[in-house]
Amino acid sequence: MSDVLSLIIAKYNYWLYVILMMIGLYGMIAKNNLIKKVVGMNIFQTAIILFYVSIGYKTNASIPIITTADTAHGVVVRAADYINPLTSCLMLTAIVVSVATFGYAMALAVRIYQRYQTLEEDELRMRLSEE
Amino acid sequence: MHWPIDIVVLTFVIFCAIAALSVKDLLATAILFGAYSFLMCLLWTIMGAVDVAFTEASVGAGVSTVFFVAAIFRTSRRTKD
Amino acid sequence: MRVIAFIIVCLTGALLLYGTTEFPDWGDPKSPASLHVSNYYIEKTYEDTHAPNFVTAVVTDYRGFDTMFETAVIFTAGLGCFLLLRDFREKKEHYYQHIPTGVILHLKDEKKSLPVGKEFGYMDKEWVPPDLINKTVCRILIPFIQIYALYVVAHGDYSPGGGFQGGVIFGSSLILLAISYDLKTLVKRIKERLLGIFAALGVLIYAGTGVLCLFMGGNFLDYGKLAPLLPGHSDHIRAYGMLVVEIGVGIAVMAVMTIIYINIVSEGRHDEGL
Amino acid sequence: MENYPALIVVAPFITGLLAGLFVWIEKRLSYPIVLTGLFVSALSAIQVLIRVIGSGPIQYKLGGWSPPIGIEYRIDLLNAMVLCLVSGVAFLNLIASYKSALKEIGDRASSYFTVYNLFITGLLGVTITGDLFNLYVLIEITSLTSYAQVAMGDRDRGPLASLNYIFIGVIGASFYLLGVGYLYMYTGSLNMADVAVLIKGSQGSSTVLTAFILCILGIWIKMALFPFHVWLPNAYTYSPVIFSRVVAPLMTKVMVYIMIRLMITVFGYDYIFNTLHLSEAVVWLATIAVLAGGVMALAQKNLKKMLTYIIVSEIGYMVGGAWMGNQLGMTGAILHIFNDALMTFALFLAVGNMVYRIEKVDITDLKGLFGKMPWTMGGFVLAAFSIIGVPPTCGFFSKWYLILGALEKGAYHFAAALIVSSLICAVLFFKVFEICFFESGSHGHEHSSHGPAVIEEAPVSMLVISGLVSLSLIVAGCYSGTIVNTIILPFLK
Repeated sequence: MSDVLSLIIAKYNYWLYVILMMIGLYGMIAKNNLIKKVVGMNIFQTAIILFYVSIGYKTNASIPIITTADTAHGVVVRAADYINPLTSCLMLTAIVVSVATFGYAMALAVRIYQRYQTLEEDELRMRLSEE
Repeated sequence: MHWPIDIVVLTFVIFCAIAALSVKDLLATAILFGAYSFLMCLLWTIMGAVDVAFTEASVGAGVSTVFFVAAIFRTSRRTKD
Repeated sequence: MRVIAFIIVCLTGALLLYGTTEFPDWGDPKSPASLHVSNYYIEKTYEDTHAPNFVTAVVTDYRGFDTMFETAVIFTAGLGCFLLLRDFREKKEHYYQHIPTGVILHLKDEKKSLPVGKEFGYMDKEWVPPDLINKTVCRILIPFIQIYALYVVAHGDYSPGGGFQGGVIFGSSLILLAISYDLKTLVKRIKERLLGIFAALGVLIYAGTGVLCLFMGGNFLDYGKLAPLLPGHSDHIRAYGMLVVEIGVGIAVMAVMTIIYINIVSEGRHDEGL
Repeated sequence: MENYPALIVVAPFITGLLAGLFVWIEKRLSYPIVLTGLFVSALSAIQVLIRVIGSGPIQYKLGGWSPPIGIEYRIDLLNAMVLCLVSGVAFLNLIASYKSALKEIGDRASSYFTVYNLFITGLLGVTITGDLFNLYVLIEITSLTSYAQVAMGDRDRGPLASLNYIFIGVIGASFYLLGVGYLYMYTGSLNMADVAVLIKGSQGSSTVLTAFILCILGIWIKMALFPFHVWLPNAYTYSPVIFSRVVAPLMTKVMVYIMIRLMITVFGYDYIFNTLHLSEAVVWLATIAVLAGGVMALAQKNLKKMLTYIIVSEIGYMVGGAWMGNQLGMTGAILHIFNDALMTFALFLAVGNMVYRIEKVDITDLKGLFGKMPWTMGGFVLAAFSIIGVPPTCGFFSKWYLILGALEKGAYHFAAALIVSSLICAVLFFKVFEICFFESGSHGHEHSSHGPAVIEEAPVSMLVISGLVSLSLIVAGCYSGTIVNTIILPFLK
């Protein structure tokens, strides 16, 4: 029993990120409304960010900022005391990319609605085949 | 040991994600999506990635929701799925 | 469609789960991911750059080149929204409110307009402006939000935050102004031209810093070479370089967030919105 | 000078931003600024190519941090060739398409040039970089700028095509990002060369296998290989001419380049062909892609859309060649990157000229075009011959290498598919030629009886470059031996 529990604790973060990613991907492919698709896209991207942040986590480690007390007395910085800063850095970039895509996709949705008065994909397809 | 908090928040995150995708009112989706982002930000704070969490709080729960509501204001709340 | 989606999703999920089987435990400090490069960042950042926040140091210095393009991504999104939605045609109808009496006037002639001031006020067709309490609270809040945003930008290398977050907060304070009053107030205060210039200028500050480093004889974005140009102790020169770059990012992000909001909410006409 | 590698990417970037600034101050300046940037970039790329041929790969440390701590540029022969190609095509296209951009985009053109330059920056950066995550960021720049540009074409269909492109593009880029994450999990590094060293001997690792599949899948989606191609035709058809002229030759080829880079530099020949044995399956997939692209092209009524399906088919060529697992196939694939970029560029230049004059390019609209636009059609014919693979043009030689590679490996189905696809292309183009040549134009009937048709050519700037590029197809064909011997074979060694 304790083996199973420790396995779950060790891995559930990765499992749940996969589930979250599947939800996002499903929303992106199967949903009919364009804005819902955009939401699915964003969930998909945040799931990836969750994955990266999970990689960077270390147990019993602090946030990646040196306190002034450490720097003042020339204490040697131990790597195990701080979480991995690299993944955080990468994910800052990824968040920025995702918000840029989100904003632009919303603008596109507004533009499409202006033209076709609908955001449902099947209705759009019907309108297109009529023309 | 953060894992009990972590697992509770993760479960909430997944509920929010499913709810945001299945609600039939887009304004509700916007709010649920904001909640999702905020819970995600909480999760990352627990894991110590404060910068990422800060960004997500200001972007995901803040500006994204505003863009979302603005887009709904200009399109429609109605959706079939 | 749903069936296909379900199959694709399940296949992807299975692949990803298969990939995780050999992962080290979550939070294992000895996993390869936290040993190779990241240790260098943790142990040497303070020596190299004198910035206590590792993440900011990695973002703007070690991997500053990524961040430059990240800012460019944001800039592109803003420019894309502008190019896609901006509509320079004036709307034909105008609504005004006669302030002393509260009567709403509807002007159908596009050429005529009423003097907006003490007597007449703008009215939006689709959105009733919020009431006095909202306006007052937001008016009090906005300066503090902006000061906080500036703090976040300036203290990027000491505490969580940095140019991007500060820029977003500043941008959202402007958006709050537009929501609590109306869009015209914002557009009148901050001209579109100014926002456009800010957006490009912010990214240019970043790229220009890099080019300056080229001229000083270093590699692109090698802030260490800027020592003769900046005051202060030469140990801190990289931290100063980061600050300059963060300010650039902040300016660009602030402008772009506002541009995107204004264009989406008014369908590019910049007249009325939420 | 030491800083040429940085200049290749930074020059178009900074000039693009400056143009974005000057849009609000003095609109007329933005075009010359953008043009200068691309010119500087092209010159630096040629300089770098000469230096790489002379003295081997160049390494450039950004920010002065040595890899794997910082980001590095690593330029070898393959990189340098693709860099020259991208910057050259971008520069020529900006000159050639200036008038058409003004006509099509109107007063927004001056801000449009900023997006154009950022797009080129993205492509150049993707090509030059030696860092896996930097590659992702630059892929996103290319994607976001393409979404923006696609939406600016056709007012009705453009935005929808762009939104669909966003969905698929995001899936592709995210898969790639996930793949990088798995690689990072296994190695702890992001630098390509460093990762390659660290994953040596990881034959059985499920993490590396997943990373490999995800990266390649992501790039395939971005590249529009056959089952993932659905976004491409609409996105390229409804975009403005200036963009379709540059995206059709460059985007897919740069993605193919990334695939080859990942295969050779990061994962290594040994891992892909000796451990995984994926070669067979992928070559079959490529075969299907080649045939499917051709067949779908046959069904199209719009000339521009037909050409986009031919691109889908050409992607199959390159993927098949690269996955053949022998030197001949890889040589063919790399040579085809170069040749196909030129061929597609020439084709789209010609089509752009047609669009400039006759607006709609359904195949039935092309009646009597030989009389009306003889020079444009001359370029078009030359490019079409090259796509079909008629000997003196360059298209023949890369196909030749691909077929030789397929025969050496015994992949007869792929060789057959190549020949069938050539036949399909021949049928397609001769159908177009027939309409253009023999059927008289809609208002041509008054001219056809008395004397020759009125010539209404595109502007000189468009025509000259279109002609030059078409002629360069023959030149490239004649010198393809030189390209193979000085660039591709030394690279593969």
